[in-house]
Amino acid sequence: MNTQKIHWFKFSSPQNFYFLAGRMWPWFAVLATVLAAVALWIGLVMAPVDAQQGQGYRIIFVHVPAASLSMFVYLVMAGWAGFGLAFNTRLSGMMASALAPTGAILAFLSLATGSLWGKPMWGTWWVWDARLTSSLILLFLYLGFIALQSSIDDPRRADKASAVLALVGAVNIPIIYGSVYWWNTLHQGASVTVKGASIAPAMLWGMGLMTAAFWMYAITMTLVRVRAIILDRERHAEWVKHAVE
Amino acid sequence: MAGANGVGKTSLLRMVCGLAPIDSGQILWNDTPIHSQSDVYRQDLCYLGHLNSLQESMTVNENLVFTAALAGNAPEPTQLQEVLAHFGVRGRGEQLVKHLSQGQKRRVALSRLALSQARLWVLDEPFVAMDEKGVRMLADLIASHLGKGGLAVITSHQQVDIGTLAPQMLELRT
Amino acid sequence: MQWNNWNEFLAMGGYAQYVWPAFGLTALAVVIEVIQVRAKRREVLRSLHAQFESEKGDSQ
Amino acid sequence: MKKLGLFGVMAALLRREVSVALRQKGEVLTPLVFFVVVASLFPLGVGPESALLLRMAPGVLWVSALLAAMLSLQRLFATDHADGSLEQMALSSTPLGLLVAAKALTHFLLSGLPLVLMAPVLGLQFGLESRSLGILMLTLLLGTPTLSLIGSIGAALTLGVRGAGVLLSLLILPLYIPVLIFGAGAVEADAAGLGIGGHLSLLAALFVLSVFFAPLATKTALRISLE
Repeated sequence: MNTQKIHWFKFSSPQNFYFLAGRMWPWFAVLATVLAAVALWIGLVMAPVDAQQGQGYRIIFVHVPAASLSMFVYLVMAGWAGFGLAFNTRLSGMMASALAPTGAILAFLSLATGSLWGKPMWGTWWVWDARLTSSLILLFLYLGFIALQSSIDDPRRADKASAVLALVGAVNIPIIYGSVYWWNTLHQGASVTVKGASIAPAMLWGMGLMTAAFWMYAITMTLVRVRAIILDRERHAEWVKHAVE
Repeated sequence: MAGANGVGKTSLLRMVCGLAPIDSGQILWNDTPIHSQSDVYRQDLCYLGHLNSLQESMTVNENLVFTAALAGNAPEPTQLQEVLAHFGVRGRGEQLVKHLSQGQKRRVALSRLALSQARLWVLDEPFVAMDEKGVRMLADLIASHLGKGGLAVITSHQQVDIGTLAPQMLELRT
Repeated sequence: MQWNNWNEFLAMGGYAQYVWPAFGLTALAVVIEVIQVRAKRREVLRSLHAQFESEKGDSQ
Repeated sequence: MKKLGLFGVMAALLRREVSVALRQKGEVLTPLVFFVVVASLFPLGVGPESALLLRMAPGVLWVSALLAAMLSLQRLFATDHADGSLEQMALSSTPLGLLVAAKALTHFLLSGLPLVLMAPVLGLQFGLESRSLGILMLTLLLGTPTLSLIGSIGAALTLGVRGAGVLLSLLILPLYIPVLIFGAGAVEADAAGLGIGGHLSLLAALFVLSVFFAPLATKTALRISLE
């Protein structure tokens, strides 16, 4: 128990985490590439055609992973932010700000692919469907976080202020989603649900592997980005000099 | 507390008040860290920073009543008159703050000390922008506060005037 | 295997103009993010080297 | 010297805010004028067809009111921050969360309430019936306090930050969405002959939630800005 504790706190210092992340990210990058290749093969080549949506359904192999992960990354970000506020650890704020751009990109991808899927299915690029609308709002939340972070010069203060924002956002997400879904049903939205009476195993495999690939990708990006942030913030520490040279 | 400009006097005072975070070490009040008893500590604390904390479109009296209220006090009108007279801004009570001169504003801000019942005064450069008479009066006020068992932490870059007053001098250097 | 030849694969059952942009956009986003992250690291390293150089100058 | 209780302190803060605002009348009037101007732009933009205007009215009036209430948010703490009063509040023995709640209350009284009273006049321009006007006022009355409370978080976060005004709107507008949906939805639902009990209780629930959580977040954000 006790040794475990020491172990964790050792890696929570930016210096140790810098080296740990440096050793870890290539593995995640390789995993992401391999998983993505297999998932693409299954999703694009092996999986059977969908009875209702034809070949167009294959968009969900990127849409669903992007949508689910963009949501999850926000929660992880808020988790780091809350941890940083509670225990005043420097690494937490850096992790939160390293996660934000990846989350925003995923939210954007979820929107764009959702819209590309919607055009053949609904006949228009954009429908005020509950899922698309809430992806849009999630993108706004990410942009707000990034904007607040970048407009405060003192990094410690920027971390803390955006941590408060991330927590407020995380508390509000269920309320916002709930209200958007409610609004959508009220207005009899054009939401098309995939009535998967029998989803072929290959479809499930493709989606699951692609989701795993997205995870590994997001972890890789976050680790590499947090390394740059750590170097930037700790620029006056002695170890940075040795690490860089 | 003395030291050149930019040496960190204000930052230290803000730490003493619990406004700024402390990287290492701790600040004790009655043998307890201030962060674990902030409500009690704030009752004993009166802070006066560079800024006067005066709302420009309110009268002098309204301002004094409000800041006293923040400490949980409700001063009588006669008390306000006395205090203002003592600080050389007699009869200005009903004037709007924005119509006062800089020196007068500073005096009004300092007159809050006389209304405060806090034991610990934390004053950042209180002697700045004061004429000789004002300096002497403020020095007397602080001396009587110390005489009553009070405590004051004061910064100044004018060593002379504070030297006669302070039982303890601390000089900050980079 | 769902496809008989390349043309069929590329046509995506008539949905090519939606499916390929979706995958292409995702790939593009990945490429852009990778470039951006590497640029950020390089920029930080450059500014660090500049800082170390100036510190060396100070100590001499 | 007499001693004040918690409510005495909050009342003193309330009195101060109101008397300052009454002396600087622009602070109360500008959002109100903004509300009128924005709401009047919509018919000019979409044409004077009365059926369309009637359908748009609840949404348009709610969005305009929401933007107008946001306009004055930026000043909620800015003056106190600049003159040092905010430090005094943060060092007061009264919990900062309570002071912040009182601040949000004054924002409602000075920005939200005038909008509630002005809304029926604008509603008439859009051809709303008296029953819908009443519901519009009711939902605004229930919703604008929540807007003030959530908005105070944004105001505290953007205190002393570059481009605070635009940033503030980017931060809090997404958080305003549920209030907008239930507020405007109630008026529409009633016009469609549906019950509005659900809308009103959800608006009330949002208010209760924000009363508990918003001052906490605002307080934390203010202490961060003061560091």
